[in-house]
Amino acid sequence: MAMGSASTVPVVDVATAGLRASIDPAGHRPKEENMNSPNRLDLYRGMVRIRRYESRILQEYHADKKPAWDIGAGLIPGEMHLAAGQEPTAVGVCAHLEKGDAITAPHRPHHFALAHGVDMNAMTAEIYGRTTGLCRGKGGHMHLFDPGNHFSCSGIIAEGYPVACGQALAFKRRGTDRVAVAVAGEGAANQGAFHESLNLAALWNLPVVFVIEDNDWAISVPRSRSTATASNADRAAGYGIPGVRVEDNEVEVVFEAAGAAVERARSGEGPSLIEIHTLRLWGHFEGDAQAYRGADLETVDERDPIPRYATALLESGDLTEDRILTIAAEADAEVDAAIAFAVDSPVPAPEDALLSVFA
Amino acid sequence: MAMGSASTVPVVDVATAGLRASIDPAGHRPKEENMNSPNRLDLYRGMVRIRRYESRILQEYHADKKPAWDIGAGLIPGEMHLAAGQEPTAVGVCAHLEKGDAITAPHRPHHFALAHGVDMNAMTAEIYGRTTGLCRGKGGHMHLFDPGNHFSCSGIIAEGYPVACGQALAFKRRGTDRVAVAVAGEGAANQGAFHESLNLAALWNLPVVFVIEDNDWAISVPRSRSTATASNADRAAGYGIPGVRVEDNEVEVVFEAAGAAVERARSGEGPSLIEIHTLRLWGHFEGDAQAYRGADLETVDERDPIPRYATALLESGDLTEDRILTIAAEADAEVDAAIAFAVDSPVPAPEDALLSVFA
Amino acid sequence: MTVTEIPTRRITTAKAMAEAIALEMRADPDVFVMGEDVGPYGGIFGSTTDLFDEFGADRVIDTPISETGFIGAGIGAAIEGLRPVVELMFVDFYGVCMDQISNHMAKIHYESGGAVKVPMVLMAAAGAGYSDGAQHSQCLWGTFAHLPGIKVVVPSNPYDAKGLMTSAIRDDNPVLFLFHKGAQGLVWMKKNPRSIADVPEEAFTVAIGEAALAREGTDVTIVTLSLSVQHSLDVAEQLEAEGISVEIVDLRSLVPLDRDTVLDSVAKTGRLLVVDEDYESFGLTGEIAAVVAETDPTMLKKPLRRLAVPDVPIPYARTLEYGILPTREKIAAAVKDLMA
Amino acid sequence: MTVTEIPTRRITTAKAMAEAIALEMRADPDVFVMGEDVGPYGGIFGSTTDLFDEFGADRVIDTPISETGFIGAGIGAAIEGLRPVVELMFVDFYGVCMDQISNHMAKIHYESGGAVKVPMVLMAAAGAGYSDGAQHSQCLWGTFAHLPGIKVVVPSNPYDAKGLMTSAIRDDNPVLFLFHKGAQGLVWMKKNPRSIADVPEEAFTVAIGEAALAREGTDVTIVTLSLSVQHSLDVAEQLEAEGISVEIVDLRSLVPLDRDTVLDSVAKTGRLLVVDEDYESFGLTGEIAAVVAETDPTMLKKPLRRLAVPDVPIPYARTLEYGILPTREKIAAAVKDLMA
Ligand SMILES: Cc1ncc(C[n+]2csc(CCOP(=O)(O)OP(=O)(O)O)c2C)c(N)n1
Ligand SMILES: Cc1ncc(C[n+]2csc(CCOP(=O)(O)OP(=O)(O)O)c2C)c(N)n1
Ligand SMILES: [Mg+2]
Ligand SMILES: [Mg+2]
Repeated sequence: MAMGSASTVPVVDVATAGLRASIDPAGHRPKEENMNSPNRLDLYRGMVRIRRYESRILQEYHADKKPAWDIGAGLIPGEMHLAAGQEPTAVGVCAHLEKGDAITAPHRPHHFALAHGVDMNAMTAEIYGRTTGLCRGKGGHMHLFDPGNHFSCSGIIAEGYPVACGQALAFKRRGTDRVAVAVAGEGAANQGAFHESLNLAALWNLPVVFVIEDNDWAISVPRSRSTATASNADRAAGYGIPGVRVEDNEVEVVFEAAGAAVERARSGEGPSLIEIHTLRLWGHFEGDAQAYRGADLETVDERDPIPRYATALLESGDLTEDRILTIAAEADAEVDAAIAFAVDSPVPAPEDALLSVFA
Repeated sequence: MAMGSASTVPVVDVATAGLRASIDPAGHRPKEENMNSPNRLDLYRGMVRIRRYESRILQEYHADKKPAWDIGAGLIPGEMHLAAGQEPTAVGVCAHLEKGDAITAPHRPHHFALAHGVDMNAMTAEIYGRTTGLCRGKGGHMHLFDPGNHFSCSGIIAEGYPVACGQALAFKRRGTDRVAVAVAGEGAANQGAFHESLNLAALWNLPVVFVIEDNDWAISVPRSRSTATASNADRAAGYGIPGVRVEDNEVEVVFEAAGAAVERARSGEGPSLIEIHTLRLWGHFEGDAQAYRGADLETVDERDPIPRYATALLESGDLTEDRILTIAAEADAEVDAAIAFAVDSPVPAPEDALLSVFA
Repeated sequence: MTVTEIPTRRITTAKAMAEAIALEMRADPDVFVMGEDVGPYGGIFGSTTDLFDEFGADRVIDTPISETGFIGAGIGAAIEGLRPVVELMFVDFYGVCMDQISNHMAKIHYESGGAVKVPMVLMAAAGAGYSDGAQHSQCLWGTFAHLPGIKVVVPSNPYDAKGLMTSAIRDDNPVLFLFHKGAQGLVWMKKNPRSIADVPEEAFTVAIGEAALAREGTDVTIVTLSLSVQHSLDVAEQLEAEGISVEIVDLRSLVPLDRDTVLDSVAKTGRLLVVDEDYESFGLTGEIAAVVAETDPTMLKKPLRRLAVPDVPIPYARTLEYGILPTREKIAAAVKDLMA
Repeated sequence: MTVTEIPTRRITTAKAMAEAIALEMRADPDVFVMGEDVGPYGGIFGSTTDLFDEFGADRVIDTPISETGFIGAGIGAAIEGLRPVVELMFVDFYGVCMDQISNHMAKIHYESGGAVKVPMVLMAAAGAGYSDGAQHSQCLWGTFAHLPGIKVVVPSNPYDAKGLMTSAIRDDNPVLFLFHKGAQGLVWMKKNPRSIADVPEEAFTVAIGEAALAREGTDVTIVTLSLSVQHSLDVAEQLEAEGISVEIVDLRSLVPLDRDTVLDSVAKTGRLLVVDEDYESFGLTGEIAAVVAETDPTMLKKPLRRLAVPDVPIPYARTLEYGILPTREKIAAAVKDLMA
C-alpha cells in the first residue's frame, strides 16, 4: 500500500438489525426498507448462494480439463474469473437495488449478476455456451447481458463505467429514480475511463454509484505497484463527489456505505464512489498458480468473509447451525438445477454465428 | 466554476527581485539561479517576445485569406491556435528549465516552444510549411518537433502527458537530473490520459511537472461545463502528489510555483501538478468568432497580463518607458527576421511527401 | 437524385445534416445530441447548426473532452432505449475512445445474442485538403468498415447527407456517419459547388447499404465515395469532352457494401479505378479489388487501378499534402492510363 | 528455415520471443520491457518468461492497467533513445490506447520530417480458438497494417518469432509484433506441434518485410500468416495424398508487405486462396486481392477465394466460434473448390 490513510465507516450496530423476508429471488426489497437496517439473513443467504455457485463452477470448469489442462477444453471453456471472497461487495450493494436499476460489471461478474437478480439458469447456460443462455451462447462468462435486469458486463477494464453513466443519463432524462451501479476492480481505477466517467457523472449530476472492488491484486500486480494512492476515495474529491473506502470485507459495512450512495443517487443528489477492500480468495482466473502472491496467500482462508459472518450471526442469534445447513442446501439445490439446465440445453448450430450482427 | 475553493500561492516580493542577464537566447539560466528570485526583465522580455510573435503570426495568417476567408489558403494554412494572454505560463515555467529538459506541448504550442529555446526561424519556417522548417514542412503548427531541445507537441488533447512521462522515465533511468514538463489545457484535464499519466508519474516517482493552462474555455465550452472541480489541484491529491492552483495570470506567481515543482522533480522527489488560471486573449483558433463567449470577452483586454506586468515593473523601477520600446523593437526585429527566413525558404517538392515514413 | 414533387432548397451538406437531426428530434423525444461544441457553437463543422437554439441545453449537450466517457454514455443511453446522436469532432480522435466504439458500440448487440440494441449514431468529420496535419486530416473509414457490427455511411452531397442521417437515426443499429469537411459546404473552406444542392425540406431517407450511380458511362468505372465523388464528377465532365465516358459509383455506405452496383458497373466497363482518400493498403481499395477478383477477374480488361493516399501520414505543407491526395489531376491521369 | 551450423534446441514460440528479448537486453542496456504482468508472472502468454529473474524490476516493469499511459511512456522513452519493448496484453485492448499507437507511435517520425526516431516494439497477443469471447479473440492485424508508420510482423513459428523479435528490437522504427496465443506453444492451450521447433540459441534476425515460402507447390497458392500457416501446412500434407500440390506463402510481415513473393507464387499456380483469421472485409484478404488485380488479373485461372472471419464478432460457444474460424476443414474445402 502507498501513502495516506483509509477512510473508515462505522460498522452498523448488528444487535438492532431485524430479520425480514426478501420479496424477490434476488433479494431486492421495497425501497423504503432498503436504506434502513439490513436483513441479515438475506445478506448471509445471498453470499452463500454466490459462493456455492462459484465453487460449483470452479469444480465443473476444471472437471473435464484433465489430465492435460487446456483452457479451451471441457464443458466450460475460456477464461474464468470467479468472485469467491468478494460476496460482501455484491450482496451489500445489491441489497439496495430495485428491479429497474442498472449494473455494469467487469470481467468478474457472477456475484453481481446473481445478487442483482439475473436468472441463474440462463446465466449458467450462457457460461456453458448454450442456446438457452442469456446471450444464446454468443457472449460467455465475461459478456452476460440481461436487459430485463439492466445488467451487463464487459471484459475490458473500466469500460463499463461510461456505459453506466449513459444508463443513468437515460434514467434521469426519463424522470425516473432509477440508479446505475458501475463496478470495477482497484486495478481498473487507473484506467482513463474511470476518470472520465467520474467527471462526467459529477458534472451532470447523474444517479451513479461507482463501486471499486479492491481485492489487492490486478492479476499478478499488487495494488502498491499500480496505484499511487492508498484509497480511491481520495480521488472522488477531485470530482467533488463523496468517496468512501470500506476497509472491512464485511457485508453489513458494505451495506451501510452502499445505502448512503444509492440513496444519494436515487434522490437526485448525484454520484458517489465506494471502494471496498475485499478479498480475492482464488486465482485471478482459473489456472492461475498465484506464485506471485507469496505470504498473502497463507492467510486467505482466515479472511474468508462468509464463515466470519456466519460466526457473527451465530453469536448474535440471527443464525443457527441448522439454518446454516438449510441455506447451503437450498443454494446447492438451486445451483444443481441451473447446471443441469445448462448441461441439458442444446449447443448452438455453427451457422447461428452469422446471426445478430445487426438488429 | 463549480464547487470548492482554489489554492492560493503567495506572490513573491517583487521589490527584492534583482535583474540578471540571461545566458542563452531562450532565457535558460544556470540551475543555481533558477530557483531563486526571478530575473524580472527576462520574464518581461520573454513574454513580449512571444506576444510579438503571436501578433505577427495572427496578422500574417489572415493577411492573404481575404476577401473570402478560407482556412486552407494563404502562406499559413490550416488551424491556428495562438497563445496570446498565456505568456506568463510559458515564461514562468520555462525560466526554470535548462537545455536538456523536455516539454510536451498541446495544440497551442508557440509560447512554450519559444520560451524553451526552439529556434524561431526553423519554427516559423515549419508554420509556413517550408523545407527549412523544424519538420521540413511535414508537421505544421500543431506538430513542432525539436529533438535538440527535447521539445514536441501534439494536436490530440492530453496525449502529450504520457509521452512526457516516458521522457522523464528515460531521464531517470539514465541517472540524469533532467525534468520533463507536460502541458495541457483545463479542458484536457478531463481526458483519460491525464489521469493515467499522473498515476504513472506518481507511482514511479518520475521527474515530471504537469502544467494545466486554465484559460476558462475549451473551444466554446466553459470550464463550468467541462470540469466537476474548481481546481485541478484537488485532483493531484488523488495521486498523492503536490497540486497547486495559481489563480493569477502573473508571470512571477507562475515562476514561484513552477520553481518549487521543477526543483522537486529535479531533485528526485517526483512529479507535481500546477494549474495556472490564465487568459485566452483571442479566439480558440483563428476564425473563431467567439459568439459563445459573451461578457467574458468584454474584460479581456483589461486582463492582458503583459501591460499589467509592464506597469508593475515601471512602478518598481525595473523597467523604463525606453526599455519597453527597445524590448518591443528587439522582439519585432527577431520576428521580422524569422518571417523573412520562412517566406524566403523553399517549398517542399510534392514527392518529398513519400519520404520519412520509416527511418 | 432529388425528389422533385417536394419543395426543395439549395442547402449545404452541413445544413442538411443538422436539418435531418432536427426533424428526427421533433418527431421523437428520445433523440438527443451530445458532443464537443455541438451546443451554442453548432458543431465545429456545422453539423449541429441551430439545434441548440431550438432544443436547448437539455437535448443538445456540450460535453467535456472525454470521448470515452461520452461515447460510452451514448451507448448506455442507447441501451436504455434513447437514440443518441453523438459527435466525435474529428474521426482522427477515434484512438482515445476506440474501445467504446469497437468493443462496445459494435459488439453489444451480437454478444447479447440479439437481446440488446444500440440505436446510436456516431458522427465524425473526416478528410484533408486544408493543411490540418497528420492528426486532423484522416478519413479512416476503412478502419471502421473492417470491424463487424457498425454500419458505416459516408455521404458525398447534401441530399445523401440528409437522407442517410435520417436513416441512421431511425436505424436500430450503431451507425457511424463520416462526413468530409471539404464537402460540408462551409463558408470558411474551399468547396466544390456540389457541396450545396437541392434538398427537400421534409424528412426522407436514403437507404443504408445502397450505392448510387452518380454518373453513367461506358468506358471506365470509378468506384469512390465522399469528396472524391465530387472530384470524380468534375473529371468525368472534363474527360467527356475528350471522348472518355466515365461511370461513377458513389458507394455512400461501406457497411453494408453494395457489391452488386460495383460488379454491374465493372461488368459493363471492364475498367476499374478505385479512388479513396483513406490510406491505400488494407482498406477500401483492397476490398473493392477483392469483390471483383473473387467474383470474376476476367471482368477486368486491364489491371485495376487504385488511387488513394500512398501509405503515408497526411503531411502539413500544401505541396506535400496535395502530393498525396487523390486530386482531379491524378484521377484524370489514372482514367487515361486505364484507357491507354 | 533453421540454420544448421548453430546449436539449436526445440523451444516454444513463447520461449523464442522471451529469448530474443533477453539476448538484446544483455547486449544493449537501453532495451527494457514494460507491460501488465510482464514481471514475476512472465507475461500472460509467456512472452517475458524468466526475464524478471534475470534483469530485475528495473528493466522488466509491471505497469498499472493504464495502456495509454505506459504505451505513451514507451514512446517518450524511445524518443529519448531507449529501446522499450512494451506489451499490450491482448491486441483487443488497442481501443483504450489507440491514440498513442496510431497518432503518436506511428506518426512522430514522419511529422518530425525524420528528425525524431521511435525505436520501440509493441507486442500483443492475438487470436481465437479457446472461447475467450468477442473482446479477447481478435487478430486485428489488418487494422494496424492500414495505418502508415508502423511495421507489423506476425510470426507463425518459434524460429520466426525469435528472428523477427530480434529484428524488431534492433529496428529504429516502431514495430508491432503480434503473436497468436494458439501458436505460442503454451502448456495450457491446445497446440499444433509446429509451435515447438528447433531454434538457434544465439541471436539471429529474420528480415522484416520478407515473406517465407513455407511450402512449395504447383496447383494452388495459399497466402496466409500466423496460426493459419500451421493449419495450412497440415492441410497441404493431407491434400498431397489426394494429389493436390499446395504452395504456402507465410507473409510473416504485413508492413512492409512482400508483394513479390505473393505474385511469384500466384503467377506459378494461377489459383489463390487467402486465409486470414482477421475479419474478412477491408483487411488482409482484400489487400492481397488488390496486389494481384492491380498487377495482372489474368494470372488468376479462377476467381480467388477468401477464407477469413465472415464479418462477425468472435462468438463464445465452441460450435459458434469454430463456425467462423478458418479451420483445416474449411481450408481444405476451399482448396478443393479452387481445383474443381
Ligand atoms: C483495458 C484492459 N487492459 C487489460 C486487461 C486484462 N486484464 C483483465 S482483468 C485484469 C486485472 C484487473 O484487475 P482489477 O481491476 O483489480 O480487477 P480484479 O481482477 O482484481 O477483480 C487485467 C489486467 C483488460 N481486460 N482490459
Ligand atoms: C482527443 C481530442 N478531442 C478533441 C480535440 C479537439 N480540440 C482541440 S483543442 C480543444 C479544446 C482544448 O481545450 P483546452 O484543453 O482547455 O485547451 P485550450 O484550447 O483552451 O488551450 C478541443 C476540444 C482534440 N484535439 N483531441
Ligand atoms: Mg483487483
Ligand atoms: Mg482551455
